[in-house]
Amino acid sequence: MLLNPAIMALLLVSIVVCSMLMLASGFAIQVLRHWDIESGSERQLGLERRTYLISTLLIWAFSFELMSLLLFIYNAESMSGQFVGAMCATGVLNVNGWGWPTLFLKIAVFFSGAVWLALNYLDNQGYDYPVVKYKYRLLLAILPLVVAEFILQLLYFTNMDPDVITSCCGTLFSSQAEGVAAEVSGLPPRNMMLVFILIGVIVIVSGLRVALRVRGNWFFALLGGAAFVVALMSIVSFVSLYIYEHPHHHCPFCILKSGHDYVGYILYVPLFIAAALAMSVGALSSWRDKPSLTLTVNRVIPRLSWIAVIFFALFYLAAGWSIWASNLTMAEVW
Amino acid sequence: MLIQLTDIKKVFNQGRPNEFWAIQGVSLEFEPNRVSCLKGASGSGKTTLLSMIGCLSRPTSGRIQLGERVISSLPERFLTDVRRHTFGFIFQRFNLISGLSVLENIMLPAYPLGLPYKRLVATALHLLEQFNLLAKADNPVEWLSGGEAQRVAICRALINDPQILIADEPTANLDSKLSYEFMGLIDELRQSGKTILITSHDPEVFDSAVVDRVVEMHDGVVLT
Amino acid sequence: MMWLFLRKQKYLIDFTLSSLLRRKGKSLGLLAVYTLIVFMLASVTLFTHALRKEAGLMLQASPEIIVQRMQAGRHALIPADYLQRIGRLRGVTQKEGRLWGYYYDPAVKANYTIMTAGQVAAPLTEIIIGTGIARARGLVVGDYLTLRSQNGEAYSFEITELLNEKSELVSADLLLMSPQAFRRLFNIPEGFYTDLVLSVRNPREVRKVAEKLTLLLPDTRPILREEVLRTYDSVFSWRQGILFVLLTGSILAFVIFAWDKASGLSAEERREIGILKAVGWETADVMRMKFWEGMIVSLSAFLIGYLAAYAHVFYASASLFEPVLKGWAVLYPQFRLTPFVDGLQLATLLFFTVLPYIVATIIPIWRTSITDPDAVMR
Amino acid sequence: MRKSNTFLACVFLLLVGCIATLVDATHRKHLAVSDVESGTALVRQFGLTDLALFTEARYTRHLSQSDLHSAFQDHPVALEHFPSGSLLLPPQRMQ
Repeated sequence: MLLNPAIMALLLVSIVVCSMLMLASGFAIQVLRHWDIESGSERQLGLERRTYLISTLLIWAFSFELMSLLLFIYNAESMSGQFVGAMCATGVLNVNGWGWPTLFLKIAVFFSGAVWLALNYLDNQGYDYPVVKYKYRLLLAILPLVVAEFILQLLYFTNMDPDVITSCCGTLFSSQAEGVAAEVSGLPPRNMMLVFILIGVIVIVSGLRVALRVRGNWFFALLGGAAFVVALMSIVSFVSLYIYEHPHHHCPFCILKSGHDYVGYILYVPLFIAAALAMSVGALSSWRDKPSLTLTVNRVIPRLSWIAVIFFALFYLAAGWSIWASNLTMAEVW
Repeated sequence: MLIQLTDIKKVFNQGRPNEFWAIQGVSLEFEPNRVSCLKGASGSGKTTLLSMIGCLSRPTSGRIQLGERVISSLPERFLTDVRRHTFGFIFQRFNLISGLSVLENIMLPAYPLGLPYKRLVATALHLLEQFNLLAKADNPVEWLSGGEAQRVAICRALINDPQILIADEPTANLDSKLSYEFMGLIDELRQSGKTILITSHDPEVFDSAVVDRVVEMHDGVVLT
Repeated sequence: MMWLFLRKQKYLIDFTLSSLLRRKGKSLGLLAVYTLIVFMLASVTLFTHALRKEAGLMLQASPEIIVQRMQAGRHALIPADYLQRIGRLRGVTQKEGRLWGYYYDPAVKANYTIMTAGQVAAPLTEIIIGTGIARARGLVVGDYLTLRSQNGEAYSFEITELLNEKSELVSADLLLMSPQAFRRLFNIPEGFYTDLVLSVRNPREVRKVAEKLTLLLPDTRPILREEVLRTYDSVFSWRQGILFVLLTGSILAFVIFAWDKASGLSAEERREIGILKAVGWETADVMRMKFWEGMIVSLSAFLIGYLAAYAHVFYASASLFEPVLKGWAVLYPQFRLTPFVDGLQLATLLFFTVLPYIVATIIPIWRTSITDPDAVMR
Repeated sequence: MRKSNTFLACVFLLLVGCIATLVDATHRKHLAVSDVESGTALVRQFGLTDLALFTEARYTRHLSQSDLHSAFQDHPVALEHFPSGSLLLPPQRMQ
């Protein structure tokens, strides 16, 4: 399956991102070992100049990574015709055991990248590079994620055997099936809906608290992450049912198609942005005590949380609207 | 803005066989609103010293204080910010960028500040008018004569309205008449409230009545 | 805040354009090569994707199951009583025998595909032909076409109809005649067919039917419609892939070119960067400026290349590819592809063209940007 | 005119062109419905299985129907004698 152009593009991106991160990590290790902001020596000057390269490399790497997440899903969608019984992206991801882990890793890399870029921005605002060591240690921690993603993706694509009968979303998500995805769709929609609404209200309230008072930043960051997970589970468990107007169609990807007015984008884009911003708020808030950063942190955090709150609100409105506008009534099913 | 240098040292190629101490412990003070001249043979370290004052490079050790602010330990990222708001530079060979028009050359230092375009153009045209160059605004800089290029370079140095002007061997490529004119312009700038630092080994400059103070350097140390 | 950012970028674009225009020859050369590469890749992508979609749509209507008899590993005629032997399989709604084959016409050195149709008025003398054959032989309705039979006799057929030219992609080389004429021409006895066709209404039962068939008739092989569709799907993406691999060479050459251009700065350019930094540009500003340089080139190349490819594939019928696809074939369908453009194609294209360029220039750009600001004073 | 404005205007025009291709694609898809339908009708009527793109040899013409022992087809992935064959992968089950 390696000769499919989209697959080649995805592998190319992975290789490029991996090598960019390795290069950056190599530099990061040198920075960690020799960094001395007080010194005016040529080595220190060289290291400071390296930080520009590392930042640029990573900004690009993470934006490529974001695009590859989209491409990965598009590609899964478009390959559904080449597998027996795979009617949509879900079926293609199920072709072998590596599909879902790759997707999850890509999402993880997206969020860690967002947090890293936020830290990088912060670091560039302080005249004594206060976050520099922390930031590069974090980079070293992200590297294995990216490498793992590359390996899993490679395994996923090389182990694709177009003749394997894979389950389409219809059978995969029926409540009898096994596996994570099936368990999610088997969750009782009524309880799921309660949790969904509850966490929505809490996350928005706590976001507003951060935005207005700069209080409870970490709480907001954690809630943002939790809200993200709950939102994904809810989309599989009940939101998608309302969009498809079909009581057993749980697929989280088909809502991205034109047949459903691309409503998936209105759900996913705000959700991802909001969650990434909420997590960044948490990462930034721990640097408030650095004298060179207090000003920046106090200026940036409310701004980020406002945007996060707005996007969370957008997501919940979009989800609420698609449920409200749906012709599906779940009364008999529940 | 008072400029204070305390025990400045600068070394190139540290730890290598061709290690070279360009500045070996200089302590100086420059008063605001004066014209000071660093005098000395080439290789005496005057340009290196000037580039450290002008935030173009960082001393290996020592302390540079600009008004209230210590700038000697700032990383390049922040030095640049100080530099573009505080200093204007006039270089030996004018260093205009060929291929760009006079107007574009003058506006260059302001590009990273992101001022509204109309305001920036107005400022630049005002400066050109002041230096009698308005007619040349859209010409490419290659067409300029030496004296005109010099004046364009001054306009460029002034575009961000800096407090301190730094001129490195400004008269090296000018004949004596133009050098004299240049010193006249410097005088005008001083009167408008600028602090001016010049390096030169041209008597036309350091013997000029415009210069308030001459500091002589030799082999990286101050003689007087 | 946002306006400030946008204004900064506009200034950087101003400067970049000035410096690109100053080196017109070099920049235009780069742009031309880049555009050409995008054009080639985009043409391949758009063409194969549209072909794949079109094939998928049209062949959606082809028979669910075709049963071929294999004899010593070769396709052989299938006796009509196999239809009885199949009997009543659950899910099979219709079953019939087909007669079809190839006819090599030495006059134009072309292979025709001969199929049988029931509705010819005068069975032994009339045929319907596809527009490809009509074009190759210069035939119109009312003309006669003579075919030599298996035992050497010549039969003349009157052309009563041409197949709809809109369907040329599937019918260019078709020649339709009655079953009687077909049997006479190829000397095929009654009671034999070329293959059998089964209709299965419920798509979920197709595989089960096929499994039962292989047990019931061990000397046959069933070909399923979904297999055919899947094959075409992968054939076209495979073909697209192989062309991409072939074009990788040119992409690599281009990347090396871009790398070389970005890293081999002339003394003049180096001095310029030095001046910019001395007059107050920060390293990041210089990098952003250089980034815009890449952006201007790659964005223009991508958009122009894509538009040109679109025009080429969907308005000029991919005329550059025709010789390749045509190969040695005499009958080549004339078709205008229906445009199918989707985000995946564009994103893939973007990854193949813009990404290598960006990656190749990051390090050279950084190297340039860290020029010492006091370099101009030395 | 300021250079950046000229450039942005050009990019804007090109982008409009790109969006126009998408509009054009949808438009022509609607126009082509009848064409595709006439093709589909033919396919349904005669049970066609392949596109008439490669007609130089029997097995390239009916790719899905060809058997293992067609002329010159020594090896399923052998490089083809026909130009079009070099572009086509043999059918899946023959590999």
